[in-house]
Amino acid sequence: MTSHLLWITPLVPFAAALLMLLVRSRRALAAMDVAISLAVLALTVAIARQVQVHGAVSALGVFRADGLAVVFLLLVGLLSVAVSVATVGWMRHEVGRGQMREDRLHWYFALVHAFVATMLVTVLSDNLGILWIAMEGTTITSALLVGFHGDKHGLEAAWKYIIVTTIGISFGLFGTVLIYGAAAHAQGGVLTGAMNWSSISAIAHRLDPGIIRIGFIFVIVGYGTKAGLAPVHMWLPDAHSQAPTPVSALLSGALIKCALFAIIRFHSIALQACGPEFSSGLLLAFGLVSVVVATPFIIVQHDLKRLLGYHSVEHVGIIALGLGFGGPLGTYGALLHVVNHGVTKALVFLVAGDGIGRYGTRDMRRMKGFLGLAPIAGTLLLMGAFSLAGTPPFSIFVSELIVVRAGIAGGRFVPVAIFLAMVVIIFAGLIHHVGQMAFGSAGEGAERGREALTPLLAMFLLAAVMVLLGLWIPVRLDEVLSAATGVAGG
Amino acid sequence: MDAIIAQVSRTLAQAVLLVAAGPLVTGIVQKGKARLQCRAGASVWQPYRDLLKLLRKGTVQSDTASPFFRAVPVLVLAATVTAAALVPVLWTPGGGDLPFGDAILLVALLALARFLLAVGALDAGGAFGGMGASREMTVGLLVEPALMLSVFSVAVTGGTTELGLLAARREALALSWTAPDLLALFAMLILTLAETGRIPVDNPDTHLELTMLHEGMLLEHSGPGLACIVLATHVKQLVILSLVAALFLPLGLAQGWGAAGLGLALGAFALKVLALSGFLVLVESSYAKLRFFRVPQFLGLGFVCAFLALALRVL
Amino acid sequence: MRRVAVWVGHLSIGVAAVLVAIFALGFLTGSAPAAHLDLPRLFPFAAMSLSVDGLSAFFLLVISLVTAAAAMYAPSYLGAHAHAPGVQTLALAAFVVCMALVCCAGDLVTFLLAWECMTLSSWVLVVSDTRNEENARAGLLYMVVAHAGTAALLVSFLVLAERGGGLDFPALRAAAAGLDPSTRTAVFLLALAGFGAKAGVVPLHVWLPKAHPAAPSHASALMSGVMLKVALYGIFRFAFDLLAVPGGPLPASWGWTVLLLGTASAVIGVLLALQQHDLKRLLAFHSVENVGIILIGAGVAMLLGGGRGPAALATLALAAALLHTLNHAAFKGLLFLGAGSVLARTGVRNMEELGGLARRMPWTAWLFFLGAVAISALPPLNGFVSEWMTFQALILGATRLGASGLLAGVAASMLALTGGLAAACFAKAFGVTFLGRPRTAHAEHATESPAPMIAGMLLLAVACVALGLLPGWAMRLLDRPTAELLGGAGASAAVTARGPMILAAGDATAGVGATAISVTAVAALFALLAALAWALRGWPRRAPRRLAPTWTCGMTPSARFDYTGTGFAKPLRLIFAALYRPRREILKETGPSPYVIRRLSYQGEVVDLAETVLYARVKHWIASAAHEIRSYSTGRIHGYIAFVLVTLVVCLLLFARA
Amino acid sequence: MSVELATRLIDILGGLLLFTMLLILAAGQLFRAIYAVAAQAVFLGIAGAVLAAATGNVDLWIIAGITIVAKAVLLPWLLMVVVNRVHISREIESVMPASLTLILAAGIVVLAFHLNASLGPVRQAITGNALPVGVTLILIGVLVMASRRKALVQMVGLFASENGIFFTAMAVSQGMPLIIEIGVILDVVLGALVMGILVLRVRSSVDTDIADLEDLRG
Repeated sequence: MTSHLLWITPLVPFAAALLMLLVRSRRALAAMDVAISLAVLALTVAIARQVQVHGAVSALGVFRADGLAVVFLLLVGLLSVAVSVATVGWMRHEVGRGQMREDRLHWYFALVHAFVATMLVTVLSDNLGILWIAMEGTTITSALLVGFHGDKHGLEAAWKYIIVTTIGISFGLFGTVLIYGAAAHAQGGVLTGAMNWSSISAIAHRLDPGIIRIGFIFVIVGYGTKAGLAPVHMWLPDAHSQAPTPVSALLSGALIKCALFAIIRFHSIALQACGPEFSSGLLLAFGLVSVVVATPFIIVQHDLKRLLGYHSVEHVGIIALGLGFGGPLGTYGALLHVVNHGVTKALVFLVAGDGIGRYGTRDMRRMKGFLGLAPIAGTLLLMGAFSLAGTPPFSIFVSELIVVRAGIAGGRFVPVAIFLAMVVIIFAGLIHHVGQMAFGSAGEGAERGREALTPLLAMFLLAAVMVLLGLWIPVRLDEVLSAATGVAGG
Repeated sequence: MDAIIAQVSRTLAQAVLLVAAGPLVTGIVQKGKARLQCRAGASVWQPYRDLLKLLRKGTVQSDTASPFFRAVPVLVLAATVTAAALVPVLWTPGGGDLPFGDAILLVALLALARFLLAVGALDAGGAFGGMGASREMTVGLLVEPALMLSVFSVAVTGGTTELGLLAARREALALSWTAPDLLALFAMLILTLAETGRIPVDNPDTHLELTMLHEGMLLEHSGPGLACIVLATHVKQLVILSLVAALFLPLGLAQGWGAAGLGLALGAFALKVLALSGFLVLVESSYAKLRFFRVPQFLGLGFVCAFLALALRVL
Repeated sequence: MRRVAVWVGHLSIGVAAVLVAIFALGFLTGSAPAAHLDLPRLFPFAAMSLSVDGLSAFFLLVISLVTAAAAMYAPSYLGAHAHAPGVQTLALAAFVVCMALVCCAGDLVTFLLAWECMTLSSWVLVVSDTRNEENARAGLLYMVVAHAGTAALLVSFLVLAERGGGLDFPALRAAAAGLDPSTRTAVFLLALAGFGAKAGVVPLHVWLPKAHPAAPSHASALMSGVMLKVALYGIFRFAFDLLAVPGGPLPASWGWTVLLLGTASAVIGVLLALQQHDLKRLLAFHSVENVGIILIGAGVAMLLGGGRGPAALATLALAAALLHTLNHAAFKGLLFLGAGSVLARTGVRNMEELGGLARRMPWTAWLFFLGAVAISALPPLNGFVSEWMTFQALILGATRLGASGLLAGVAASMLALTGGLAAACFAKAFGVTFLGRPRTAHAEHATESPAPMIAGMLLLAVACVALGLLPGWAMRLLDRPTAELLGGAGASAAVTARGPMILAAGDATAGVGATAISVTAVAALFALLAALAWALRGWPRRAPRRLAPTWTCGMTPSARFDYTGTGFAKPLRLIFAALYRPRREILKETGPSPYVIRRLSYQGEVVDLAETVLYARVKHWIASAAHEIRSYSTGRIHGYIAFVLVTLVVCLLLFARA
Repeated sequence: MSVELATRLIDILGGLLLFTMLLILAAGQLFRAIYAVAAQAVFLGIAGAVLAAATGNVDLWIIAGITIVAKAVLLPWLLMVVVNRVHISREIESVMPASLTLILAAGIVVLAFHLNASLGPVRQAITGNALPVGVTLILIGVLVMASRRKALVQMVGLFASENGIFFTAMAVSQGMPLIIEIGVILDVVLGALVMGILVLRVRSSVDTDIADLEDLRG
């Protein structure tokens, strides 16, 4: 069933990006930014409804949206709307403080929309080559965004980001080549659409396990670097802490998930090709290492954004653990965690950005009395922190519960024990840092300005989704997730 | 219904008996001590005269005291006399429909009396009241576990902590003493010294502020209030002696209500109390008062004996 | 406007509590079957439901009793002492609702959600004074220990859920039936750790004395009086219901673990409480002690239950534990509200700065005194009744347990020691705070609390006196829980066989040996004799009463002469020095000659061993390990690239071969 | 062009590629490294031509042409522009002792060929030794990036490892679809452009080599 929405959706933000290069006034740019994001969200919802009605839809032989893609599409759409709404108020504040130069605003908005466009192509692409090209596109656009402030730390972060992720992605490309070779060999050299994931996964059980194993290792190390799996995660805290706040929210919320999307695609192939133990075992190993490695850095961290960066590493680890535990339960929990973490991390980054704007410093030890300074943002920060740490009324607890249940169902008690121990230690570290920030009385240096409306609006939107998913998984979302589990579970 | 009335009247009668006999026992002990120290000593009825004198005198009360101070003497006397009603003296109190005479309830009532006394002492607001209260409570809480252990070691044989049933059951054994009984008795005797505030633990005769435990708490009371508390002290001493007698020498408890039976029981009770007060006199005359922070070791000895008694009984 | 909102909020909480109490009473005394209510399917993987049986109804009663009192008490307390009263009212409402939900949760997901929301809402109450950083640290420790407990619970629940297939309690029950002994013990120990962390059992109690005093007093009353009980509900639910061995006794090791933990908690809790000067910290430590006493009762019930000992004794032990739960909720709530009213009127929690309040706050003083007598397990009141039943269970049980009966005997003597220590502690607390001369201006100008606060305290005081004088009727409330958990006849059959006025432990007919007391009769006798003594004192004629200064060796008496709390507890500090490890420093400023002391300052400190040995060391170890690992991450990009390369090569070597 | 001849030619070209890789590893001067990468790109183009002749797939001709234009001419020119603008010392300092990098390179070659041996019949899908050579080029390229201090040398290492990928990609049965190859090359060029901009901006603002910045840590 072909649907032209598939190639229109990424085209809209890309065209908008080019258009924005010509516009100069901040107000117009902000308006366009919000309008385009709303359009993207509408398109993604339309695609989601189409997929639900007709099953997988494809277009131009290169794009394809199935159950799995829909989950990531909705996440990217939702986050781009939230971020663009928040950018309106944030940008006015930043320009006022001189952090952002008026003349380079159009570059900023253009790059953000190009970044969103490349993410959409990544998620929508059926052809694994196109997926790689779009992934490389996201790296380039986001590298420029990370280094947008132009200060020493920003450029250093951008350099590390682009070098390490480009190496990672080139490993991913080599893995794709190997898997493509195996697919071509299995079809006796016939070239009909061998690059498409749908055709490869159709013949996956006939592929030669030896080369798929090497290919998958290249893919998981490659795209794992992009996703921030430990021990190849080190660029992530640098990049996420130096990028402007809305970009950090998009990086942590959406980009990491697209890399995981690619890993899930190859995971479903490897599952059929070399049996469930191999790829699940690798994912489990990487997931556990990520959670363990992130813990010490979270406990003794002083920089707020680096703390959130390391927290992203931990949550990517949890998603990998979910996939590693496998079975319909584990995969369902991992996918739910993708959505939950995307929403929560974006919220906490926006609130952190607001806090850093007020205190003018990133060092948590000097950011005291945030609740007294900005009561609404302070409460949201506490809610976000508790959600990240996995306390029940919020969404992340539900997905962690499912992942742990899958772990115990799979009889893997040691990983579960290690995972829970690390989660408790991270809980202590995170709540300690955030508690220090929220309570006490604010120093005189802090800016007591009124809390801007639009960032609050975006934060309320994200907080609402976070609390809603914590207490109730709507039937429609459940269907989407189950469909995705079917596709990913293999 | 009339059985209950009869039982209550009997209990009240026993309480009156103990209240009357209380000061007499103290008089006998003082007389015994005086005789051992080769001096004549006051007459045996002296405590009664002191009480009457106090009752007639006026009250001098501290200006900072609150209503508690006035309520404490009354409540202390009431608690102690209620405890007196529970101890099997001439007959087993728990016989009728209403069960009286449980050991734990008895110990708890004495603890209530001690608690009220301590609170009263703190109310007057001087240093001595506080010091007396603090030391009395400390000694009290060290005595209680050992007391409980020795009562349990006896209770384990009878399968109940009701003194009446215990006494009846042990009477059937008729003086067949085993090692646990001896150890438990020895522990109880040590604890009796502490509970009644006798020499090794506390000196009842002194008024030197720094050394007195029990007396320290009475410092601020005067007139009828002081009379109530002194009477309560006498009754408490008799209650404890009769508790020891009931647990370890249960002979001569009257079965029926015939005059002969009661007379015999009264005689047996008098003998038992005399023997125990003789023990008190001997200890008071031959030992010196321990330094306060050596008292825990002394009571520790009692605790270990009670523990051994229970261990031998159970194992 | 905000005051009206606060009043309405608390009024609605109070009304709801009364309704729940009526429902619980009706349910406990009636014979309606276990009520079951299916909640809408919030989560696709779990059917959420609520089910109320005897045990949950009893705990609902406990919750509603203290909540009603706290709801009456709170508005006027918040008025004088509030930080964001609106938020506190909401948090209090959420806290109470979550506690009720935990007790009637019918399945795993509802239980865990309600459990953590209870923790979160009580955390909001603890840190409600946002400017005070001490509260934030207390709140943090509280959350971390609670979260670790929940993690343990999660694993134990899910291990059961896996075997049973479903997530609701009947499925868990079925799964537990088929469990092999070692897994069953592992699951029980995990659940015990999880619930113990929340109930404040000794090694995991460190958060309790820090968190409870930080909350506003009515919230502390709820947290100490009720939240600990909800954790104990969990232990009862797991030990007697979910993991019950069908038709056989529970493993002996469980009973002994719970008994020893209970004894340790009781003794260490009260010993540490003795050395506290902060009124609310003292009460919080006492919660640890009373949880210990309840666990002793539960331990004996687990040992004697299921046919290993006589059924009547097991029922007695369980009835003792449950009754003490209700009693503790009543008098601990009363004491915390009393301490709160002192804090509200004087703004000071430290005993050493109070004194002489009895004359200025008569109502609070008398009610606090009543609570003190109750908690010290002294006869006329309810503390004594449940402790007496626990004693009987221990002693009569000891005869049944053969050689290990000695351990039960020692536990009984430790219980007696705890009773004594509690009496000493509250003599100090009541005496130093309310009696003697006011030591500071705060105490000097204190006035009586407003009527609603007194009303709240009065409700709990009446509950204490009623439970103390008429325990027979309370036994009827315990019928259903004890019958459901241990099978056999309910509590009233075992304990009030000889009529409601008499408490009989064990039954003479079955040759088990029996002790009986009639607390009501003894109380009546006590009242009669008190009247007689009062008459005796006033009999000859109205003796003239003269006021004179207290005797202080002739010097003019001042507040400095009064005995301080530290002084009162000094003998015990020396006797139990091994546990306290007391540390003190005395600075002397001497005048011209060394014998003329111009200024003397004393600074003493008692250490909570569990905190220093266990927590400080673990925290230090984790922090140093973290610093160690963090030092490895140099900022150099070559390190980053090298890691990518090494990871790839290692994976290829390890995983590539077939 | 018969298949055996093509396979032998590919093996020879594979050997030459490995040789150029060792040149980069041993290069002391920046210019030598850049010329080595250019040479590597030329050999890659020739391999593309050989495969195009062997399989008769027209797309491979186009790909070979684009590879030579983009990789052999455009990228080295870009690097030279950056080097002249940046006027830093042309020396290549190393983070690890030189002997260690050579031992590691040898280890990588052994690993690659061992992996290739463990593969089953699927080896025929990739003509000749393209697979092990590709793996070797990638890993040594990354090794160069990890061991050399300067940013520019890291860019050279990156292009070398991407050449390895291309060599294997072209050798896969009929080669990758055209648009994919063009897209990949376009991305590589764009990436190089952005890296060049970053290096120049740091050089102008802070005047230290971007690879030496190490403030973001812990």
